[in-house]
Amino acid sequence: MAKIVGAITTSHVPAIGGAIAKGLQQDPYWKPFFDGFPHVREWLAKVKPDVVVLVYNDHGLNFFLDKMPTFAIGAADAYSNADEGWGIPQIAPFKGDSELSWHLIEHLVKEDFDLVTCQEMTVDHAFTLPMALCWPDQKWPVRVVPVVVNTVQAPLPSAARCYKLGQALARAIQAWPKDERVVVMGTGGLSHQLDGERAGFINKDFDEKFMASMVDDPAWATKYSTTELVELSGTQGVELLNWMVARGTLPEKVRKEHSNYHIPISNTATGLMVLEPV
Amino acid sequence: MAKIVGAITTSHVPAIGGAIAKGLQQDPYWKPFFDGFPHVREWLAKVKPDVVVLVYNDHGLNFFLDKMPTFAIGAADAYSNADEGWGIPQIAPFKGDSELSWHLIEHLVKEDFDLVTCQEMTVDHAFTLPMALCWPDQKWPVRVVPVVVNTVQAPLPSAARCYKLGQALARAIQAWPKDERVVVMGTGGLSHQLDGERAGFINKDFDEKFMASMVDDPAWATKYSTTELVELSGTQGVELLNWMVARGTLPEKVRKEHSNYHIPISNTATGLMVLEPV
Amino acid sequence: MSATSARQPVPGTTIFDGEQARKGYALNKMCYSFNDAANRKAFVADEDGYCAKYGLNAQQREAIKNRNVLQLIEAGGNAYYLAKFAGIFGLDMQDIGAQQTGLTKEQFKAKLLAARG
Amino acid sequence: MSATSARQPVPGTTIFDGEQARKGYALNKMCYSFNDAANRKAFVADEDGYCAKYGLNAQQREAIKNRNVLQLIEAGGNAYYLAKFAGIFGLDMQDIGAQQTGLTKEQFKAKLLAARG
Ligand SMILES: [Fe+3]
Ligand SMILES: [Fe+3]
Repeated sequence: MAKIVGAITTSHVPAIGGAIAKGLQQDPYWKPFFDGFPHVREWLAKVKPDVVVLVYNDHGLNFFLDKMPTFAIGAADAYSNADEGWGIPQIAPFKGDSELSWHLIEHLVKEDFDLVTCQEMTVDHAFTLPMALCWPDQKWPVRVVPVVVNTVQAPLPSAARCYKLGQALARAIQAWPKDERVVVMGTGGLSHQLDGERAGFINKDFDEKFMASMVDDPAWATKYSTTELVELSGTQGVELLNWMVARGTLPEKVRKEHSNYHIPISNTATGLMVLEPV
Repeated sequence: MAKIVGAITTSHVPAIGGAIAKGLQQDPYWKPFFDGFPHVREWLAKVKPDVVVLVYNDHGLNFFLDKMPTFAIGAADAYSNADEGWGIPQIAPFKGDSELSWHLIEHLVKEDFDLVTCQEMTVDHAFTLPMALCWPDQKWPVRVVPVVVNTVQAPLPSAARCYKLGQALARAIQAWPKDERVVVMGTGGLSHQLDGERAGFINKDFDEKFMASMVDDPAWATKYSTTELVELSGTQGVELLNWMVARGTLPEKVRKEHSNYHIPISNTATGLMVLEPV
Repeated sequence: MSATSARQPVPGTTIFDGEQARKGYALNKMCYSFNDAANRKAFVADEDGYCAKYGLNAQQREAIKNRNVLQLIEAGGNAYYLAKFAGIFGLDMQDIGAQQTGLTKEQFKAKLLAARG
Repeated sequence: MSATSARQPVPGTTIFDGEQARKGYALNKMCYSFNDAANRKAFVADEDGYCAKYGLNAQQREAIKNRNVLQLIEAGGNAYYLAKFAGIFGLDMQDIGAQQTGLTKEQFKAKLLAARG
């Protein structure tokens, strides 16, 4: 049976892509952010995942408002990045695992998650950059299953619903009959707001509480409504919903293997965590 | 507050569109089917709906397998029919009610239905033909909200999930602050199978039991899995899921205002019911 | 019971599930394109070229060539998309039903009528 | 409390909900088209024609003309789609942040740094 060996949660700011392309990892502005990742790569080298289930939000590449899913899941054998409009350099394509995707879909629909299934899809920076941070050579040693959460257009799924999706995803992964090692990633956040007079809003206090809750009190954020999460973390800070899904795939008790927090990259407070089931 | 004045459930076979275009309503082949509808129109003239919420399945017009929703809902102010590939005559466009759509979306997402929202969408014969049967002049006296259920690609939502969607839809409609009268339609079925060596399968006994359950025992079909429903009603007979959603919007106790059943139109056993809340 | 029959327990019936959807994606995508009259015309004008453009595999290409619905289903085709292919040839659902059941159209119609009991 | 403030209770913040989505559909659809380099070029070549093609209303047209992010949000624009519009002019998120907050870019960067506490 498959085993979830841990979860990685990280920010996914588009500007990271530019910094990677320009080789700015040791530039003083970028160093505090990129320095969070060597430890993640050591951990990955140790836990040797076969598959990454990556939970993120699409920023208007694969989905538009004519067909805007609450939850979508990839069911393809390959996924490509594409032009998102600002010409950030494209990332190498990914190998999917459509058999595993359909296993997850069967399980999740049976548990009353009303998924959109995508036999063909492009993946945006929220998918590609976390992968490139984990494997800078972009020679992916894993197959991937993308899971997309609507953080773009209210009503968003509640934090509680996202946490439950993670729990169901864990049951589905654990029921996969192949003896494979799975890492779940959740990308986005932490506090940031791109739009409005409140642009530039960052809330270090909330981010610290949220990151602490990821270790000790995983359902903590479920007490907040979407509006409250926007107030606390900013209009794009709600991308932390992707972290909630990833956290839901782990048991109540976890060990924090690693974390990093830095203000700011672009307009964003960046967070990074590696959690292992105990 | 808005009020659900009743539900109409009916088959939606594409060939009906051809018969309407050719004026075959009194042709001996078609008469037993079309004769079911004058009573429906009298009922509609009496209950005078302002809005129709129409639950159906898309047959590959607006959705493809690259983005295949379990449940989708229209959020546009207009919906058009379009070429579905066999050149059946197109039906006049419909006036939507995006404000009501968003009210329903807010309510349903809060109740953990993971909807796809569609600010632009085409509606296929499963939407247009039932409307044309109810209002043959195609001068629609109602606004519409389309609700799409996946009956095309397994895993389908369970009959139980569909019934619950109907119940949540009822709560959402009843919370709409405008003093409007709503009819819910569910289209598709009854037993038929288009594909495979079993093509032409029809199960009158099951259809009769199912239609009886719509009156007296609305959750009856929820005891069957999708596979069992395929076995009992055919690969396309599972379109009865749309009937389950419509039935879920009515209270446990209903009065059967009208029904009709006829074998066959094209390859399909056609059913028609008008139900009123008691 | 084999894995296939556990998954597909209804005789004479292929439920269009993930395994079928994976197998048939290119074929169904081509059939979906037939919503557009210009695409139907392009297919008729150059069937080989059109099938190649959608990347049909040999089994799918053969089934399309044969206009054989059972083969198309075997190759991953979904009934709702295949109907758009059948539409190009003016076939109705009873033609398709007859073809799949090895009956004449009249026999197939009689079979449907017999369901009245 | 007005209906609007009940719906939008966070100061300086417009949550992109159904009401915004309805208002901004044409604008967001145009911005979504800017994923494609050819469309970005077409916009630059003929801004009026491109906006007309997407059916922008007067308020949206004016906001696009002014490259004014607050006006674009007021007109129903969504941050993620508007970012693609901003990309045409090589604006980054800090340029956009500065514009919306009435700060210079340096001041805006300082504001972000101050969040370190
Ligand atoms: Fe983001
Ligand atoms: Fe149908």
